[in-house]
Amino acid sequence: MSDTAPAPVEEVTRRGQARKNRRQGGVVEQRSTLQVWGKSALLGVILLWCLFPFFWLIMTSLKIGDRALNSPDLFQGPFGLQNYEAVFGQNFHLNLRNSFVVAGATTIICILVGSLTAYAIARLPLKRKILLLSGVLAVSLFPPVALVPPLYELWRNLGLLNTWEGLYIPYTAFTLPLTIFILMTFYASIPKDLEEAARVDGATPFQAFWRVILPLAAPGVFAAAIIIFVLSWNEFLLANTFAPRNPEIAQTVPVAIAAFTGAVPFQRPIGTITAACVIVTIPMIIIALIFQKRIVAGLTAGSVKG
Amino acid sequence: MAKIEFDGVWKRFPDGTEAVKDLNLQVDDGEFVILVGPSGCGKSTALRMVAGLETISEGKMVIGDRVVNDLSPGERDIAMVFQSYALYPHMSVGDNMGFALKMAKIPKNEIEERVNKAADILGLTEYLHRKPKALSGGQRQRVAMGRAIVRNPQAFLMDEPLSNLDAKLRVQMRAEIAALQNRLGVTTLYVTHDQIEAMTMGDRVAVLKLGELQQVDSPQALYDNPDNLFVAGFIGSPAMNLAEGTVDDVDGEIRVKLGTLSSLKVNDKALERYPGLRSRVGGKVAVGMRPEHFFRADGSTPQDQMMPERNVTMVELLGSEVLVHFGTSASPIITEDMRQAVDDPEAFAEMEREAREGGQQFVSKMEPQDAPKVGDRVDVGFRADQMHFFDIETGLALR
Amino acid sequence: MAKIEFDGVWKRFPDGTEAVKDLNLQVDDGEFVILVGPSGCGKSTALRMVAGLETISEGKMVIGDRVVNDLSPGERDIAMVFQSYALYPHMSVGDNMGFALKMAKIPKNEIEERVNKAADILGLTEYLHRKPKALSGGQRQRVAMGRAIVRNPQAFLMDEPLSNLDAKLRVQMRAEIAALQNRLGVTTLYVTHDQIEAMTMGDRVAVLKLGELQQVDSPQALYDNPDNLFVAGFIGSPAMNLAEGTVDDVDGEIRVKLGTLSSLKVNDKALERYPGLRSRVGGKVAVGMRPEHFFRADGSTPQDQMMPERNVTMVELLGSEVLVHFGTSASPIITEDMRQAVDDPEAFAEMEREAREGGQQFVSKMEPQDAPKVGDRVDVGFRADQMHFFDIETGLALR
Amino acid sequence: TPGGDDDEAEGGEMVWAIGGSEAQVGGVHQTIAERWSEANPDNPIRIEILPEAADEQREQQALDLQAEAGGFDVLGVDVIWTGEYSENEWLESLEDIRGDIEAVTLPGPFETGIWGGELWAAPYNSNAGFLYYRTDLIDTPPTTWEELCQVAEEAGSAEGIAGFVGQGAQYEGFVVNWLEYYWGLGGELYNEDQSEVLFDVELATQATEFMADALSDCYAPGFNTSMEEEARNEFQGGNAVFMRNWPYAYSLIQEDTGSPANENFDIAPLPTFTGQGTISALGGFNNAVSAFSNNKEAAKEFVLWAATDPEVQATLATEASLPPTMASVYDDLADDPVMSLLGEVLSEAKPRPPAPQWNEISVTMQRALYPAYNGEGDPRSAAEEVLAFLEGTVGN
Amino acid sequence: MADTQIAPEPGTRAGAGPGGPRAAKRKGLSERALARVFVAPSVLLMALVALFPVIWAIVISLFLYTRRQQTGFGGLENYTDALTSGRFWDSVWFTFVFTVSSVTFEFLIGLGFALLMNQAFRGRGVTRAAILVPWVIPTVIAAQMWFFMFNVTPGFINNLLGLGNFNWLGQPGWPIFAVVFADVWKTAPFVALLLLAGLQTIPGDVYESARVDDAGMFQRFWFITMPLLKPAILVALLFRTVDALRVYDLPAVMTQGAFGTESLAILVREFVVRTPNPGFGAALSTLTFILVLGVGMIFVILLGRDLVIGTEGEE
Ligand SMILES: Nc1ncnc2c1ncn2[C@@H]1O[C@H](COP(=O)(O)OP(=O)(O)OP(=O)(O)O)[C@@H](O)[C@H]1O
Ligand SMILES: Nc1ncnc2c1ncn2[C@@H]1O[C@H](COP(=O)(O)OP(=O)(O)OP(=O)(O)O)[C@@H](O)[C@H]1O
Ligand SMILES: [Mg+2]
Ligand SMILES: [Mg+2]
Repeated sequence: MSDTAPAPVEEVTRRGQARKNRRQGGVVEQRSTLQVWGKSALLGVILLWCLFPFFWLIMTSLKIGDRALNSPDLFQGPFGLQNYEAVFGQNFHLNLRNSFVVAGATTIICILVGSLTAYAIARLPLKRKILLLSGVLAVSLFPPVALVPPLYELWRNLGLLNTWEGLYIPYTAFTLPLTIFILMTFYASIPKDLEEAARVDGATPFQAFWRVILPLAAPGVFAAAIIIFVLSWNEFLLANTFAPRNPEIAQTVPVAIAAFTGAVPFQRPIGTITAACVIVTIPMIIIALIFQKRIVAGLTAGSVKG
Repeated sequence: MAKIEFDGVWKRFPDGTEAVKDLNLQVDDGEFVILVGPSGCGKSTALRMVAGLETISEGKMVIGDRVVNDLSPGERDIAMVFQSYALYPHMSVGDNMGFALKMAKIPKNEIEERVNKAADILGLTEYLHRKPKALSGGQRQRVAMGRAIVRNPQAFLMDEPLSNLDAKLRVQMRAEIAALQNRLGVTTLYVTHDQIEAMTMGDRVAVLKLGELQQVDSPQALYDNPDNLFVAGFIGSPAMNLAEGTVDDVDGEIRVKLGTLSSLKVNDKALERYPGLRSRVGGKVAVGMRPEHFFRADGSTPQDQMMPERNVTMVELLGSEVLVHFGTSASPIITEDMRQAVDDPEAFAEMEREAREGGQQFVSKMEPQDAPKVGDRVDVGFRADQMHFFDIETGLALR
Repeated sequence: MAKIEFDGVWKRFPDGTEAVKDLNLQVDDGEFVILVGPSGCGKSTALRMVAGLETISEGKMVIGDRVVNDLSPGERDIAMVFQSYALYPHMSVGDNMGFALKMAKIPKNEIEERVNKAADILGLTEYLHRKPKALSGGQRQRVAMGRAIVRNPQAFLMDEPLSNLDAKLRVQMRAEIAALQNRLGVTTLYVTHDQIEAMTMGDRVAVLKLGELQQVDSPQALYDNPDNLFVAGFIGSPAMNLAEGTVDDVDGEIRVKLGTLSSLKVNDKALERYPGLRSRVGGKVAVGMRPEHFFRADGSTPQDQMMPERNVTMVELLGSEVLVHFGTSASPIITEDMRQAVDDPEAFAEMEREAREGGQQFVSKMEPQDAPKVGDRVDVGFRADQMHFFDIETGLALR
Repeated sequence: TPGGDDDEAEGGEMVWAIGGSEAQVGGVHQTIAERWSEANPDNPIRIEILPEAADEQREQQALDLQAEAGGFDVLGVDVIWTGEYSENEWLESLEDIRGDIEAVTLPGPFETGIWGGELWAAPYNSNAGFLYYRTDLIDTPPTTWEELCQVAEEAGSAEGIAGFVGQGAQYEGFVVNWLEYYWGLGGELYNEDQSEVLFDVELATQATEFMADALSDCYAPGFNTSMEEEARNEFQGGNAVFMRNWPYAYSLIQEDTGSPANENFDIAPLPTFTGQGTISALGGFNNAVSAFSNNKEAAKEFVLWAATDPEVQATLATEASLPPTMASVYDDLADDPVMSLLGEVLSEAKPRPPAPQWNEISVTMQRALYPAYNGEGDPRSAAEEVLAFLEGTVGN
Repeated sequence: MADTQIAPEPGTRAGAGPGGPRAAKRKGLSERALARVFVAPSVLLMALVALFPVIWAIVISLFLYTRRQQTGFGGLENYTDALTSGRFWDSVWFTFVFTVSSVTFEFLIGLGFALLMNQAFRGRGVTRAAILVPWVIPTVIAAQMWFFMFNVTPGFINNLLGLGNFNWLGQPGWPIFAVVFADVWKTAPFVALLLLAGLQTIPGDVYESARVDDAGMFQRFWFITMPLLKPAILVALLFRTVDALRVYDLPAVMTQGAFGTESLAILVREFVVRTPNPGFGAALSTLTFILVLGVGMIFVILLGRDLVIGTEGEE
């Protein structure tokens, strides 16, 4: 197992210091070369585990020709970019747009609305919190496939079919429980004194939350944001029901991918699917890369004594 | 500006701990009251109740002429220095100090001005842009101070605000706080463990014990006329020496006998302050003697004002003065009350042992030039007018 | 048990702050050394370097006879009381205290025994099952203490371990720590801001300023013979009065003149301690006078040992003694050194103003019965043998 | 004829809900829709592309129909959905155009549009299974399953490859494959009008046992997890001697010049157990008119046109290799090996009963027979289970 | 500041009774009211979306259907049917086995990942993103991918491990392994992300304490990290468990429910979509819901004990 002392990256990037000052506060730790190698090897194995299938996706997406695509040999050609061309030949950029809007809106609304609720549950006086939490949790637990028919009916009457709203509203509702739980644990971990200080300083409960608690919960907020974004980006069932067609309107990426067809009936469009998958995975990796920067330790260091 | 009034205030924590019990205390408008008491006696809790950070289990809390039991902290308009500092870790020192002003929508340049001024006072100017985590403990405490003093609130609540500062800075800060409080006339409740702060800064000092208020009075009055054994033992450092004494009437002159050896005269001045002593003749009382009222006796000291040939067991050089510990055969006081005040079973056990053996150590403060050596046998004088007397059971002063 | 040695140790924080500069200090095996210095001078940093919690930027750290620069904290076998306590929030008080023992695979019943004993000493017995967050500030600090004293390590490092305790408890704890250290003979480095702790607890006291070691010596030696202006001003509370004085030779008798009025005799005893003063005749020196060496002059006081008709500007009653502030025309000392020691531009500015105006306030400690009233004009005497002299530029004692 | 409530809505664009690759832009369904729209500018038709998977198509149609939303006018319905849709009253009866259709349509495909004696869906395209075999490894295709299995094993082991691949995973395709054995043994599910169960436990047990045996003999490894594409990949990769698959594989293998099977394969009718004739399950899609359409008349005209216009039907075959349902078209396609074989096979192909319960039946068969052939259950009791279920369906 | 004796609170002074203290009027929202305001949007949103359908589903679960045709009120008949059907219990068993095994491994691996991602080393950002990759791939595609990996055709894993034609998905026992494996691969990063975030909340000075107390790496992990990470662990386990209890895509795509890999969600979908029987489907959904909620409640109560209780109003 590894050590969990907080370790900001900035320090690591100062290369000269890096060797001695491995971690914040510069705790002394001996590192034999053996350990370094061991860790590197472990890292290698983990990356292989995580990335090999993705590598498979990329290789497959570059293959052309029916048999290459179905070959167990990753390096069996011929290779080309035709699959990608085909993907974008199908208005895929519009699907990307829809997914971005829907996942983005879900993330923003979820964080905004969920933060408040989580804060109220973690810190404000409310009665029957456990019951409330259970209720919140319950929302996301009903098998969604059973909710689809009545929701479809409801959405049709509300005119929400084939709209962005029709997607991000339910996404928000179904992701809120997760958001609330994650953020709640975060808020609870922030020393209560801080918020009390803010209240004494004349901040309203909202200001205390907004200016003091939320910034300190950044790691949680950004982790939650990554999760929400990915979940709503990849959601299929509701998207496929409420906006199954028409990239121009609201069809999202996973639905579009599921609608890919081979050249002839029965044929599985592996090439285009993998290409599309690579295309849609990359924005999420970028988002994860950006957001993870905010997942850092020690935000509350130095704030309270005792 | 506003008065603060505790009106029969109780605090019970969910686990049943009663941290504050039926507290009745009025801090007048503009007054500076110091709250002292042993660790864990409920000082912080009381302060936090004023601030609105703890619910009030029972009783009424009044600020100005409003009952504030249900007001949120922000609405009470008080500034507080937290015992734990509670700095905003994501804000620079400057932002920490300016936060309350920002909340109050004070213009930016005024905020800056006030923060700079406070930083000047606190010696934090060069750290204004640092985050709290890159500060030393004392610097953090000063930031916590700064957050309060930039404001101009109805009341200041300060919870051991200088405990982590060095002596020099502390002297300076004491002066600054006093000056500030004077200038603004802000009602102030101040918790401290520092005897000097307690004695010099406040208009009045309130002594708490196990959540119960013992005495509120001006510092000197508290020092000179403690209401009970607890206050007597708590105020003053080193603490008052307390021992069991037998009251005798020798030819109309009241005397107390401590242990087997000494019999000290109680002069009229002392009797004036403790008239109750007369009715105790023949009985036992608790006798209190402050270390600084001992002196190295010489030929001119009357026999009935000294304890002859005391064995010096320890000498502590404090630079400007010397603490001389010497043995006596006086029995220590053991009341339930004391026991609680001591709050330490082992020390208590030792005291009991000493009591059985009939003897305890006294501490005296002497001039360095008078300092004996350990092992010396010296005659120790005591100023007869400075004795204190308490009921041995109730602990109350024999007034 | 083991000695601790700082050998040219530097600490530079990533932002460039030099918290400890070229520290050379040896704490002998079993010795008790107190570290004092103004807030932010690097005391905690030094301690944390011993513990292995901060890397050493330069120099060598030796514990026992091992260079420990690269050893992890655990391998150094030290017990530490953190300034910020750093309690384990999820463990009960008892578990907090027993954790190190558990790590050392001490049998359960022994852990329990040792924890109970420590809890007894610290008055925490009834809180053993509470979590830290339900404790008062002082109780938390005691837990932090307890975590260290249950152990039997190579060295104790204590960072202001008693700062949040009340006077009474502090006295008790001081005694306990001293006894423990004595009994175990554990090398101890102890940071404090409390002058009494500094003066009574340690074998030696080390004074740090802005990361630089100023003087290491026994407490009394430090008090009596400060090496420089900084140490002189820092040790002692209230601080030594420092003023610019002109050295005169009047008929072979050395005198110093402070400001316009007084001219005080320097007697032989003082001259013995500051032989360098002779060579300064006609020049200016820094004169240091401790508050407790003033007294209320009466008819018998020689003219050359007093400052006549001083205006009393403030009287602080401390119970056992009285601080009397009075005006003088003596110019304060302003060296770059002082400026840094003051660490507060405003105070500095005021001092400069005073210097221009040629006058400053002196603080004296008097017996309560001698206390004048504010506004009185009194003759203030000074014990001629107790004067201190320093070079006005370098701040060094004129030895 | 349907009610007059749609009179005022007469005219306007129609929506054709159909899925699969041919519904995509450039697919043959689009071509046909364009052709109709050109000829009928008053009632043009537009395709709403449904997903690839049949279950998804059905689900999306069901949502619209259940809500009586009328979003779709013409529905592309799988041959096995007819009964279910009609029972749900989602479809407009096509009885008034039945004659025109029946006259020109192959009987098998025509039957798939019938439920309860009424025509609900107009045949559009059909499908049937072939036996693909490696011409370089065997000379003539076997005519019985036993023979096939034997040859497959011999040729396969000689070559170091697997014998036979087909659709053996637990899904609808497996039911089709199983039925082809069962029918090949002479079994039946129902009588003509589906009022009586004719399921023969004995034959069913035989069919299952055959599969169970074959699994260890001539079936390729992974047969029991393979669907159409897995089968094709194995065959196309040269790893199998025989393959049961739909016609779509033909052109794909033919185009794959790197494949060992390329140039070295041919197609034949599926064998039976008797060696007589051939039996294949029917696939394909019909077009139905939604009961909630605003434009039923035009929609009916469209489905009629799509089923009976020789040009349309021919286009299906020529442009997309989709087997037409119109008998006459096959005469013109005799030189296309696939189409000519289809013409032959389709006339003997059997539809799965388009009963409303078909999905349940299929699931029951999968759950009973799949474990049985995998050695996880007893074939006879599995067959009895199926029988019991089938009998339950005729009661109501 | 005004020189009045009385608190110069604008707006409240007018009502000040002469002399005696009086209860002050609140201004703005009380904390209690604010708490409600904070909770309201979420609750409304979730109610809008979920309440009607859930109630609808529960109501129709009381009706009998023949396929899509309602045939009358059946009370709890659908439930008794479900509870007496072996198929239901088979899928409960599979779901249970799947959940326990996948969540266990996900937790262990996720925790390992989290600890790794929490280390400081060059390229940490990229590593973090890389570790998340499996999780961002859409489940259906991941399922398809793992089907390709495990299935005999094309047989990547067999190829890689030289296992010939080992039939991972076509013989008893192994399909569960394959499905669990794929799920662990896919969702361990999710656990890792949650735990990583949780690790950031642990104050650094506790580790310093522990180091001084000579707690080794493993001991610090066990005695400090784990207990302080408990809330994050509970949240991660909670959502992983309830998700695993509703697993659909992986078994559906990889095995179609063959070889005892029919999960509850597959069963539900069967009766909602494939062989529609809305009443029975809804009853199955409700049962699933109750089961999942029951398991979820255990976590909620554990969590609540840690986090919520004590902050609750004291009345
Ligand atoms: N992480 C850091 N980065 C930069 N500067 C720091 C950091 N930590 C401490 N310092 C600075 O180093 C100096 C020494 O700090 P240290 O904590 O050792 O002071 P100290 O002597 O313990 O003071 P105090 O009595 O106030 O606790 C201070 O000026 C402080 O501001
Ligand atoms: N949350 C809590 N739950 C239960 N008891 C508590 C809680 N907080 C404090 N206490 C107890 O209440 C008593 C009073 O605590 P308080 O913090 O007011 O003490 P204090 O006078 O400020 O002490 P100190 O000088 O040590 O800071 C203590 O005995 C403490 O253990
Ligand atoms: Mg306190
Ligand atoms: Mg410090």
